[in-house]
Amino acid sequence: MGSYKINKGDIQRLLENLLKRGLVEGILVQSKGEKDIFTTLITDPGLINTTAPLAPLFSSNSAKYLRNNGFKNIAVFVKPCEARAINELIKLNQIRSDNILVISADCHGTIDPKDGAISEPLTKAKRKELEGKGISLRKACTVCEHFTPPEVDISIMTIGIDEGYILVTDNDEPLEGLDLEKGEVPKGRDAEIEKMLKERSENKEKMVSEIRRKLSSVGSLTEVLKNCIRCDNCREMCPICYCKECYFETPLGDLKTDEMLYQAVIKGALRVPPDILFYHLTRNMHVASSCVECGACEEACPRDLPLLALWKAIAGDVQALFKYASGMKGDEPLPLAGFKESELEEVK
Amino acid sequence: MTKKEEKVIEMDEKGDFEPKILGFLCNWCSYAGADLAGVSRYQYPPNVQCIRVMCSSRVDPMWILKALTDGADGVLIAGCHPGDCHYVEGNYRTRRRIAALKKILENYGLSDRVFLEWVSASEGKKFAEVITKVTNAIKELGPNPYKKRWEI
Amino acid sequence: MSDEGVKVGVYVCECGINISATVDVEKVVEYVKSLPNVKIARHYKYMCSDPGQQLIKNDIKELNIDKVVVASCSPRMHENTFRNAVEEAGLNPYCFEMTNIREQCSWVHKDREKATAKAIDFVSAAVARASLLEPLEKRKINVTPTALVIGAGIAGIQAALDIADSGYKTYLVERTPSVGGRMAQLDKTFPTLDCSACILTPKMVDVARHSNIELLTYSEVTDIDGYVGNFKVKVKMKARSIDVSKCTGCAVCIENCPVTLQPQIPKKPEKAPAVRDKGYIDELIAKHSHHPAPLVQIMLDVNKKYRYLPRDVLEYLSFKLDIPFSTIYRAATFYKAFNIELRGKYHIRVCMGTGCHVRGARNIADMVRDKIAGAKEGLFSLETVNCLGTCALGPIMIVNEEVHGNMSVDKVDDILSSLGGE
Amino acid sequence: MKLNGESPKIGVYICECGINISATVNVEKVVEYARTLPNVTVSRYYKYMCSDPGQALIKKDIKELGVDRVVVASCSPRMHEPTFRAVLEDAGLNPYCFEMANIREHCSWAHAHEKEKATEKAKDLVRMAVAKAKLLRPLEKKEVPVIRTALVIGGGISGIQAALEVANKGIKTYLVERSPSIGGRMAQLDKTFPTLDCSACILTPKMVDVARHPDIELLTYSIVEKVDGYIGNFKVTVRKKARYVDIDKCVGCGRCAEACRLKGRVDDEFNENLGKRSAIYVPFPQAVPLKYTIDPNKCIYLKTGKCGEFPPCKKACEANAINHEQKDEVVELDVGTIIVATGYDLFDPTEKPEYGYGKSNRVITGLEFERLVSSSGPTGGHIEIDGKEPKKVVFIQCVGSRDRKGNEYCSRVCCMYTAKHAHLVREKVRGAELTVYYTDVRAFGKGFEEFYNRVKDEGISYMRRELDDPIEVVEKDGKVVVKADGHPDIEADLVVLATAIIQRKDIGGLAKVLRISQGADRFFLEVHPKLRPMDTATRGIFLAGCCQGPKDIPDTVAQASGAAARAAIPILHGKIDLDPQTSEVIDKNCDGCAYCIDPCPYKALTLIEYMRDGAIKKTVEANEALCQGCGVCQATCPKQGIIVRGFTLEQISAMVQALLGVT
Amino acid sequence: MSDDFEPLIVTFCCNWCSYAGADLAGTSRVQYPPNIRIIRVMCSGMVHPNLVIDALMKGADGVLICGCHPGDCHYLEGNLTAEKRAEAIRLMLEDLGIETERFRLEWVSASEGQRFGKVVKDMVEQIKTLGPSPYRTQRMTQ
Repeated sequence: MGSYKINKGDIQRLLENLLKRGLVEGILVQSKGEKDIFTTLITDPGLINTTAPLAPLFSSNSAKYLRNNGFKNIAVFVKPCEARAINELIKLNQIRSDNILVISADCHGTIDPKDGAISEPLTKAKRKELEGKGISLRKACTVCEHFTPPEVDISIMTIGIDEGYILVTDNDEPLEGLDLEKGEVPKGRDAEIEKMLKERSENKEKMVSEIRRKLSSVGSLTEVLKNCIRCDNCREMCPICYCKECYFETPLGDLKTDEMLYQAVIKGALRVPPDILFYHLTRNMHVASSCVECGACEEACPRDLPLLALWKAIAGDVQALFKYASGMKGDEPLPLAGFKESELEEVK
Repeated sequence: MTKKEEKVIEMDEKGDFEPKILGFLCNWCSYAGADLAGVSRYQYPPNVQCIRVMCSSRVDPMWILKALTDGADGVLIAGCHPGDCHYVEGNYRTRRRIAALKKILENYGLSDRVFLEWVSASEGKKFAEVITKVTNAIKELGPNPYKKRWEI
Repeated sequence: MSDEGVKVGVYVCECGINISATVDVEKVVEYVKSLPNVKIARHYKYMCSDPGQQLIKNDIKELNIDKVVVASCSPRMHENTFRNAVEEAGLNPYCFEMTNIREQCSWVHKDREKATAKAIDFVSAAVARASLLEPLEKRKINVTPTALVIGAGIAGIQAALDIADSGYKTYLVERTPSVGGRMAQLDKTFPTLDCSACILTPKMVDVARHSNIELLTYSEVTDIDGYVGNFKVKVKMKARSIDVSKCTGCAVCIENCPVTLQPQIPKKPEKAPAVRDKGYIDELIAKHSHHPAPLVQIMLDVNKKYRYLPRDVLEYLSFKLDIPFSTIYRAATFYKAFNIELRGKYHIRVCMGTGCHVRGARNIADMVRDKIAGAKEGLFSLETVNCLGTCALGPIMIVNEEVHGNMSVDKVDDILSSLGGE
Repeated sequence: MKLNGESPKIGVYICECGINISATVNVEKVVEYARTLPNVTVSRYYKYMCSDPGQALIKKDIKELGVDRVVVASCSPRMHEPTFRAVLEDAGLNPYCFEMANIREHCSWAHAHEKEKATEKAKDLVRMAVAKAKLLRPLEKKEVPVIRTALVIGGGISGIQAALEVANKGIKTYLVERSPSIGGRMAQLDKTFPTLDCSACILTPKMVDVARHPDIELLTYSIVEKVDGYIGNFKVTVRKKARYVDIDKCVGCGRCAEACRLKGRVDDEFNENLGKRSAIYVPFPQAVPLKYTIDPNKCIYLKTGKCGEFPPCKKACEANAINHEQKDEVVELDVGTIIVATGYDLFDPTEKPEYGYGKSNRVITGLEFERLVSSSGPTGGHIEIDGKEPKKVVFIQCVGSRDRKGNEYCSRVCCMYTAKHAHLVREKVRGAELTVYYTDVRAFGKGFEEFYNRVKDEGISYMRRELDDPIEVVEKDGKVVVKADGHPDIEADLVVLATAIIQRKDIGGLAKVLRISQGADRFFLEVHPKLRPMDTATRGIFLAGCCQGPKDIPDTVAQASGAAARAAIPILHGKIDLDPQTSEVIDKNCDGCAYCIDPCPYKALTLIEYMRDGAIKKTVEANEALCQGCGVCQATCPKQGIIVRGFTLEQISAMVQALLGVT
Repeated sequence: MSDDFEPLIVTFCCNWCSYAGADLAGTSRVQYPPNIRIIRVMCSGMVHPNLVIDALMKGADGVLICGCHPGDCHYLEGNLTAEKRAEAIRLMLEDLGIETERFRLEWVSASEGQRFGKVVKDMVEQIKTLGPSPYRTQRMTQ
């Protein structure tokens, strides 16, 4: 157990060290190409200098690509929402916990990679500068309340640290040979986090109350979902939706046109593609308890459905019901996996 | 009345709304309770169409969502009293699933159409009361808004 | 969507008039004929009777029906009867679906039209399901005819004997070197005062001599896997370092064994345990040293000073006076004069005797508890007692020494508030 | 007594038992002395006769020296008689040509300080043993085949469980139940302690299993009239009482009960006469078999031969299953073993008038309360007396139990079911005041104490009184006042008496038929509470449930499973061997005076007549299977007409003669 | 009576209770006078009255029959039959001029080792007071 004072260079030395000592086969981390920054899988220690681990960019939730991986062992440098997705997938037996070393840093908020290739965390000043250029944070980050790393192998604190960063870990073995300097977590950090949290919560409340109004009546809900073309992108990009064969790909869920007749009889007419509401409700039921609210679904939706707001409301409600914060702790059991003898009297 | 003209019985003669409710009864307790209600000739409204499942925990929430989106006016899940479950803990899991499902449906204004009840094999009278309660509650709520809406 | 090849036979029962009284059976049969996959639909007065079952058997043979639906009473009643009938006709018994249009339809809905509509829904649902039913085979797995009993106390011995007497080989595994268990340690047994050995030894000898019982003593089960009828059990037979076949139990070896195990008596701690106001306590010990039994005197003084007997003081006294702590603790908890928890500034006693009880003493006590919860720490403490000997004035509350008779809930409120509770 | 021609050759073997015998008895002198005794061919001593080398000595002498009688002087025969008999059998000698002399427990250990006297005594004991050994004759164990069926009498929870467990071993089982449906007392219960799960949820699946079990033949509304034979070969006569309904036709639809003229006018025993039923009835809705029965002493047609112009029940029955001319039917069952599970009755509180039972309907028994609170009971589970919910309820414990002058035993279940009743009232009646007059709450079972604490925490006040403190329940303007000595009077709306569990009042008949004995408390007597708690003294008859003593449902089910296991042993074995040391009639001495028949506790002796050379010869016949070898007959017969093999009068008097030095 | 008189008491013990009681006396090392000789019978009800009379007529100084306590009998009521016979035996002994105290019927259960020793001690003392049996012939000397 230890906390160390480090700087940007130390992070790269850590990653390089992991590869050099053969502790891991490869590292999943953001790195800079000619102009742009992409999520990459690096195996050559020589290329570590191109990495930009703290780059505030989010194109998709990289936990999705770690499902059922066959690596001997691998390190990943991920944002808190991705790390939480990994923890959930470990609990859902989709990722093995013994072949993955998770490193995660505080996240001040991310922007879309197409808006710029920034490799430094977006401090307040940086954000002001970007707003000037008309670039704003991704909507998911404006309402994100879990911007500090969950329970991971190595976590890096950037918020509230005056210079450099603080690295905290339970197991010092990966740090061998780096002879990092011990360091204490500064007092000011909590206040700083508190401040950011207050701002984000207010945004979230606004967004949630607005979507609740839209969902509550049939007419407004139709407005929300009517543009959906069942391209199922949101399912593809969601890290938690891991079924090998989704119900909507089975004969019952994926009706051929002539089979739609049987379904159309019920209401006299059938929207094509069918089952729009049923599809979204099913996604809600299966994913709500583990959703990490990373916003990948909304960004993947070609028809701009307000999916982030929807999930903020739905996942927020379900996780609050079971007092469960998805992905925060490794040992906290999944809500629908356990039960208590006497609980939820109000349901019945 | 062949299949083609089969009309969903919507309104009864007096024109007030006759809900169509789907029921899932667990074989060991609530189905036996339903049988006992029958044997003791307790009368209750015919609006609930029951399916026998071996345990209330056998009910997949997706069936409930499919029923609601297809226009069923309500769904009842009936199981054994906690502690009585023939499979020891089935009803405990059902309780959590339905709690999560109802919490989600609250946002869509459909939560009040889903009912979870515990009926034991010797509670014939209670079974009749549960069916009556559910039917009246749905009658007050009115028909399922998605019954005729095909847009989504 | 009718997949060819599936031929469903539907049989609606009238059950005398139990069903036909409120369900229009003909209408149901008529409707069912129009459903996909339905090859034949009939109704009959008593489907569960022999002629009724014969109907099904003939259809299976003549019209080679491969799925059967019976709409009649509860499956909990006749599911097996019809399954056997279907099986006798050569069709797999699991290609059969039953739906209940009696207990859950005709008997509970008097309105004929609605009951019929409901029956139609029941039967259509059953036909839909029947079309998807697949034949299932009951698998039989054979059972190894031996039993394992773990533990050879009286329960294990009796179980092993009864199983072995029934003719089955039985393994009896016992952790200690001998069978007998706890009962062997007993002298007499209630209620007959038989000597425990008179009952146990014959059974122990039987177990040792029984041809069907293999006795594994001084052995432990280390691993069990497999399933009912086919368990694989690993047993570790611990080394006795004695050759069992040679030893006759003459016990000569005991005499010359040097090791004798004495019961361990807990040793006295060398150093005195830490204690508050060590000086004051030593003073007290000295003051009462002349007294033949100084303990109680010292405890009285301690109780007066701290209003209770702190544990560290008692442990210190145990060390200094060389009296076992259990003896001191017994005295501390026995006499009414001592209390082992810190009492409030005002100690409240509420009588729960019968006289006070019937006049609502319980509500008084509850009220006091609420006041204590609200009040400052250490201000009040409550003790419920069995009888304070003043039933006439019940319900009674005594605060330190002051007696308050004919109490009521709001009186409690005034008294305690006046003493500083909000 | 010649064995095979020559005089007997006796081998005497003295054991030193380490030092247990040799420390006091001079073993060499005894061996020397034994050699001088008549017919003794070899006499040895060894440190441990029971050990393998010791046994080898005997086997060698039998093979090489032709020893045909063996006497072992060592410890008590209760310890090693079977061991040494096995040794003889291994060596090819009949195991019953063997006698033991106990010179350890009865000699060396008891006279440790008087060495010469102990040695003298040892010699006497050896001399007596040799005297008896001389007269021993080889005996053969007789084997009797066992019929592969079992009979269970009583269809309550214990009978049902026992029948299911025996049938599940693949053994055909007859279950005979006196009332029209199985289910017994448990069917009358609403909830069961301590888990409060509903009684029907547990019982009905088991009842359905019994009805559908291929190996169980259910005989309801039937009684056992006669039992003959012995273990493995019982011949049981069962009377199937007439239901006046053809059970093959009846489908249990209930239309006849609707149409009956006496509908709602006949007291319903199932509901402890709180509810009403009609003359044609099923005891309760989930009855198994669900077949109707006409109550012969209530049905107008059966009593008067006419019921209106045509009996309405017959008209209403679609399946025309009703047949008023139906007669009782008597069947004969051949069974291997029998399990008695006849259940219990409740103590009649009118025997103690001070409780005021029978004077006011506000004083009821625990079982009546159970019907009141049951959802299938007369009030549909709503607790009410004269239509109103009782606000003040008093429960009185130990009514008829722990009574020095009456039933001194504790009925074990009342404390727990009273706690359950109090909890149910607390749950169903808002603001009820509940008091329990108890002496000692016995919450001894698994989960009982926790349940008792939970009930006390629900504000149910437990008031203690001594067993013999006077208590009185007096009716006063619509209410009942409970006057308990040492406690203030309580004006209650309802008083529930926890009446004792007692043996069935009419059980005497069955006890005689089965020849099983009853204890002082009239419950059936087990052979030994610990050695064989489920066996009766009559071999092949076993006990389960409250007929053996008050117990709760978990204990009853456990005992039923035990009884089923015990009852299956002889059947699974296929044969039982009879101990040859049983009675044998010496035909030439016996003149048929039948003096010995009466004292035989097992009725194993019968008087028979047969023609012998022209004259009627009366003599006694001994049934070897029934006889347990107690020898009372031998000691009664004035003319040595009957003896017990292995303990003949001649052999014992030979021992006495040998002892008193008279050769 | 000379204190060197050593009475000989023929003792019948029932296999299930008193014989086991005698065993227990042995296992618990209860010391009692060596004057009794135990003959094992299946039940106290098996002892024919003639055996008792024979023994006393042939020189036994006393006869002791031990059985199970009433209600304990393995054969239900064997011991009760023995009790009724005891009265008959005492009558016969009176006729034959033999002190009835020379014959005793005692109940000893399987768990009463101590009691068995006491019963034997009492009887030996009592017989010593009565002196040798009038029918005592010169028994075969060992």
